[in-house]
Amino acid sequence: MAKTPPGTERTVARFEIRARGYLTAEGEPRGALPSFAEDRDQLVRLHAAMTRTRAFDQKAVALQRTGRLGTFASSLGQEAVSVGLAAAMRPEDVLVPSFREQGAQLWRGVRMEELLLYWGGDERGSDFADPAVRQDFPVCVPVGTQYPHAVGVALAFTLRGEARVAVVAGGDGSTSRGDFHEALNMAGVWRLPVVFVINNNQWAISVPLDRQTAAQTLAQKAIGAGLPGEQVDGCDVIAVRDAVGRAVERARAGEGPSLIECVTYRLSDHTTADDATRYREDREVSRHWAGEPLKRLRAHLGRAHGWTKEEEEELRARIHAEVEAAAERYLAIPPQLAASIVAHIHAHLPPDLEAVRARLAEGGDG
Amino acid sequence: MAKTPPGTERTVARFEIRARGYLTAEGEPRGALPSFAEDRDQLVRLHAAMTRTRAFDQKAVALQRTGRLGTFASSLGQEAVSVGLAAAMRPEDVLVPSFREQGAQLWRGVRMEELLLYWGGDERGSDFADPAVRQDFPVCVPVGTQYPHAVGVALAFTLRGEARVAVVAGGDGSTSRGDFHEALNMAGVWRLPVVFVINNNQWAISVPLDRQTAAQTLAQKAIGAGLPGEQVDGCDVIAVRDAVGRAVERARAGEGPSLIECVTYRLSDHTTADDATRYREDREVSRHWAGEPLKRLRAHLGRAHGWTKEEEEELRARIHAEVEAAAERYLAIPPQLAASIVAHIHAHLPPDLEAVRARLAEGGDG
Amino acid sequence: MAELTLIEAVRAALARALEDDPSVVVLGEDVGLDGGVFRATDGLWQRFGERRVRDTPLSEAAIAGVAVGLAAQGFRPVAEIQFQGFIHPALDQIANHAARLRNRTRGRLTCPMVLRAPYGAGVHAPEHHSESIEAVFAHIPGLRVVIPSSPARAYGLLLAAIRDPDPVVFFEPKRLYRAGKETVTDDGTALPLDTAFVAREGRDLTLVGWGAALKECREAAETLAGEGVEAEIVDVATLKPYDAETVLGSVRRTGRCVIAHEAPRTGGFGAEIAARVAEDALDVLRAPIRRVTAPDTIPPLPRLEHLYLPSAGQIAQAAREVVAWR
Amino acid sequence: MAELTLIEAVRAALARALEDDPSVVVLGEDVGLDGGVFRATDGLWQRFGERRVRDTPLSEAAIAGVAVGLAAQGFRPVAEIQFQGFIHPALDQIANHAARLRNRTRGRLTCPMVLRAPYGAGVHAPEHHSESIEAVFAHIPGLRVVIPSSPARAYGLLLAAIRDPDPVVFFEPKRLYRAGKETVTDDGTALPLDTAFVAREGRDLTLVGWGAALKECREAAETLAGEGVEAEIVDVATLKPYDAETVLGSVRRTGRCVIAHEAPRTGGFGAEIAARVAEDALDVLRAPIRRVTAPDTIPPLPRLEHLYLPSAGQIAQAAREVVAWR
Ligand SMILES: Cc1ncc(C[n+]2csc(CCOP(=O)(O)OP(=O)(O)O)c2C)c(N)n1
Ligand SMILES: Cc1ncc(C[n+]2csc(CCOP(=O)(O)OP(=O)(O)O)c2C)c(N)n1
Ligand SMILES: [Mg+2]
Ligand SMILES: [Mg+2]
Repeated sequence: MAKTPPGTERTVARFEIRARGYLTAEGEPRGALPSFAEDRDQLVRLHAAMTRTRAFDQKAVALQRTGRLGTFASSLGQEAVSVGLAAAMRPEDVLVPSFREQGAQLWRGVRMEELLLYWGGDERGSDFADPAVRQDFPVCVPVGTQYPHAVGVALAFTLRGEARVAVVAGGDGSTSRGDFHEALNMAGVWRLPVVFVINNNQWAISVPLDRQTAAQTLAQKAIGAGLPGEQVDGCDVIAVRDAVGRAVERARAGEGPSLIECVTYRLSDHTTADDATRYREDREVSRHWAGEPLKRLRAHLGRAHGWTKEEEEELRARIHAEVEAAAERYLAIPPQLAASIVAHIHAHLPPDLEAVRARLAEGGDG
Repeated sequence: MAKTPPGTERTVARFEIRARGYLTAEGEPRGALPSFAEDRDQLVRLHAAMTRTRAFDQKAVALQRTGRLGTFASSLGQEAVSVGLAAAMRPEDVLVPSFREQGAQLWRGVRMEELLLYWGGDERGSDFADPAVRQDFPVCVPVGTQYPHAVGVALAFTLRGEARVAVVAGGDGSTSRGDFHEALNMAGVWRLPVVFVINNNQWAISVPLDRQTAAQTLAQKAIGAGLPGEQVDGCDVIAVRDAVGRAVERARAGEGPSLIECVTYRLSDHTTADDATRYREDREVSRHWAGEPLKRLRAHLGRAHGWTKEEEEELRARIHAEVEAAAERYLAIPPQLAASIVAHIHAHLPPDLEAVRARLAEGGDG
Repeated sequence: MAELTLIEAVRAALARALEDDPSVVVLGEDVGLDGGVFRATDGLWQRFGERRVRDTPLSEAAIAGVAVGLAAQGFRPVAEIQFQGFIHPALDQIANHAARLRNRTRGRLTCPMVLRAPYGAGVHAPEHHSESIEAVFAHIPGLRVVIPSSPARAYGLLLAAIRDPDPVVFFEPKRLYRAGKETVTDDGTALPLDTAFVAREGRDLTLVGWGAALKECREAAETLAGEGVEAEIVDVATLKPYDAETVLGSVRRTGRCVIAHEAPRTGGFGAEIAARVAEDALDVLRAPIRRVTAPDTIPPLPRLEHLYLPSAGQIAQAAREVVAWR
Repeated sequence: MAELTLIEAVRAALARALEDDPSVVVLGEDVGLDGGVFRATDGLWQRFGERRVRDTPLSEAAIAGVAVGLAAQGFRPVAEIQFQGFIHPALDQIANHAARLRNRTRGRLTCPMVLRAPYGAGVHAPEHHSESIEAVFAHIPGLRVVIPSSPARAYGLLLAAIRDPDPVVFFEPKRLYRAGKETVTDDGTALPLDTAFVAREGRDLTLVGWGAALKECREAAETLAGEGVEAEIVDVATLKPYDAETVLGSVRRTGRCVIAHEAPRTGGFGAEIAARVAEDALDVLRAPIRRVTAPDTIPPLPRLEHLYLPSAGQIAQAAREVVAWR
């Protein structure tokens, strides 16, 4: 029986979704900034990371267009999400990405040539070399399946009594997948240190947000699991860094999971295999260029911290060189051994596969 | 870019969950009743249906205990949910039940002996004879998988331009399944005429609600899909009938799907295969007997409508006879043909299965 | 009559079905305005409207489950799963509901739905885009499993699948989507859903395959012909129900059987074919049955996927071995 | 040393693993205070606490997916799926993640998890509670599939599964949970995870089976022995990796092979076994291979499930036929 007090109707729960943003599309502060954002160095680091992410994406697309990379998913216009969330994490935290968080992966220590190797069709790209990221999950292609992994990682932290946090990212489309809700709910029941970051870039390939869900916000998807949900301007790296930072530290303090919806726009095609002109208006895309995250932070840096044209050019040149060098290294990586197609499928290969391995190692076919 | 107006923070969405209940645990009206509930006949019909459901459950359990029925899930204490939701539907609507909605099935026209046949281990029990229920779905055992079916049924209604509604039911545990959320969300996007009714009986076998979800209410699980969610006292059949009725008529009018959480308590074991004393206190169970739905409505009927002891006894005797007669019919049903184990698997049996069918029809084994 | 690629044939069949039967509804991710990521539904949204050609949210379980509900109401949903590698979330609805609804209700409710998905490796696709798990579906009672190997087969079999009164999974060899054209008469003629096709006649051995692997089977047969070995090729286009008779008939003539498939060996559908031959045609077998398959591993990322896919060379070599046996 | 039922042996192995290895975590629906619907985890919650013996929400996909995350972090989750019929929602996580994590990351992250589930018919269970879909899992590269047929096997194989560095699905024949006792030494000794067992020696034919079907194989062998026919029984306890050698060795001795399983015939794991024999031991086969299986249909509700399950009589009859062949 419900414990309904006298009166036939009453309110038993109230929720509200708050949205934050610190910089306008023009890079003007809307009000007081979070304290980290008063620090020029920190802002420069964020700016550099976003610039680096964009340069990396451009190079990757160029490599794909010239037949030297496979299908690739650019994060154009959404760099603030992946950079902001990574900046909010500690090295010992674990990132569970989807396939558009190269900004976060690079920030944390995944190497450019590793990402290129992966998208270039070589599994070694997911065998990250840097010890700082060896516990991070690789790119996740089946949409939404990454969420439960992060819950498991967070459970591991809790069981070991470690003050670490799992951060998992995904797109607006991924919030329609059952795995997302099952993961949110389980994280809620167990109050685990996990932060769910949604990059709401308005599109899931050709499906626009209003055909994806009738919910006004994606942040409110947290409510059904009893978690706090919050919306931020995902083109404002300060807002992302701030919101994810608060969520991560809440989680670390044992106060449980939460969800951050970052409102962005996918300025590129879905992937290099997609042609977005089939389903959306150029006008819509152009309109969204106005608030894109790099320009916005740069404007603020210039106005508030005297970031100069020279500094900007120096940064771009440095990053250009870095990306080119990484691409060179990528292209120079010798092919995987043929036998590698079976060598890693079990720790101990059964006789059949051992025979295949041996045959491949001798240069025969599988 | 988010369309964030000046100011770093603002509220972008607000929700509240309202709860309703008309009768107290003692059957006292808390306030004005919905108009149907002023009608003695309607209340008597609801009372009779709940009494019938309870008698049916008791008989089924007795049959199970004496080896004449398989595992059975009683709806003890939750009769108001299934009776209330069925009473809110029109015959041409479609019911998509889980496995504890015998009250709704019986109301709509499924025969007692059919339900017994099903739980007795014979597929013919799901081949409902009454034309009024031939479009209703059979019992659904894989928890949560029924929700998308109702969305599909509702889509069919919409495509045909029919003013019909699909009503789907499930338990608190089922709200943790991905299918539930995918179905809610799809129904929301397409604004389909479907009503989700959750019987929150506080337990999923041995898992209590607070280990099932961190959400304060199950009604709020609608929010993430952009649907209205509402909580009712699920031991108050007037409240269930009222809330589902409003939801069904909203859906019929093209105003889209909604979710009703009915707060009840599972007074019985999970099924006849379960022993709830292993995991919950008798005290807790006893406490919940106080507000059970039959006594409650009966008390109100007596006080407000002069329902007499004689009427009650006459009703019980009639239902007793009905249930006994149904059980007799059930027990007298001749066994299914052996060949039936393959005969219905395809419309056109392939040669292999045709051979098995022929062998079985001749009395051989499969 | 037109020369169509396989993907065009799929589209022609979908258009024909939508045109002929108002109960046909196409649904899936990106099947609307975008026309599907492979363009299988290109133009259908424009022609038949968004009610009948319907973009869904990103929810494979619900796509399948909603199709069950639609089908139970007498519609004929044709749902697209964008890649076979993403069909797993739909398996519960397929195995526990779609394939059972008729049996569970003794025919009261039925489930005439089709689930289409591109399958297979060899197109340099990203991770999880190269799966070939038809065997999983062929083991599910109540389901039909169809895999076309050419434009004409795709057209006729898809129409048959849509018209079938029971659920069908229809896996399209994406490697062949644009690999060549074939004359397709778009006159609404369906092909039988329970018949394997003899794709090439030959006396010396029987090569059994389906879908994309038919390409390598044909190439192998050409090579072998140059060596004086005539391979008969059986295209098992309908894995379930499996047309054992056509394969057995061929093996009875040739006495030798080689089976080729893209899926990993263990538990692939080749095992079923081999088992049936070993049960029913052992007396005529003049050599061991050979399976030429992918090894028991995950489809590699693009750079090494050529080592994974069974090649025409491997098939020809297996054929030579069985022909030379003893 | 104790006389244990199969379910008690499962429990003993779980307790032993929890005791010996702090990284072992048991999770699933009702595995805590309730001790599991079959009592596999009875008393473990009390003994090891709710952190290590953990009731989950009703979310099979997340149970599997959370186990992947735990395992990647070095834990050894042992997750229970309440019945095999409800494992489908977990398949995506099993096939697309658990089984691939090592390969995808070239060994950087691994997935030492176990998914346990009771399988099979014959206990008069409700709908969807009688499935036997081991073949689906045996086709997934990177996964191990284990099915014990006795208490001692259950104990030793479950320990081995938990200690294995890769993901294992462990299907328990619920029909045998309390069907008999066997001496089990609870000393932490694991059995090999890649070895089929010869459960009975015999010269005249090889009977191959696993799990609950071993019971009918044994009964059939007894009957046959009374007729002067000695059947060798091979218990394929580890379907994947499949120990072909033990089966082939036996068939080479007997020249005849009958395979029995509860799963529907088409695409069942019996097909793989038959295919391997037909590939590698054709020359010694003195009779066609026979499979005795359930027909290609859904497990019937209790009243007719006896017609579905392969019986000892059917197995014996198939054995007589192959022995009398020609
Ligand atoms: C389960 C699954 N279904 C379908 C796909 C194909 N697919 C890849 S990305 C994508 C859209 C994802 O949209 P969203 O989650 O918004 O992420 P975004 O690509 O916008 O970053 C789809 C349908 C997939 N990878 N996985
Ligand atoms: C997918 C699935 N997982 C597990 C089960 C086993 N099972 C049957 S009922 C049940 C609990 C259901 O709880 P709830 O949804 O609250 O419904 P209730 O039984 O309380 O009415 C479980 C775990 C199942 N039938 N289906
Ligand atoms: Mg998106
Ligand atoms: Mg419940």
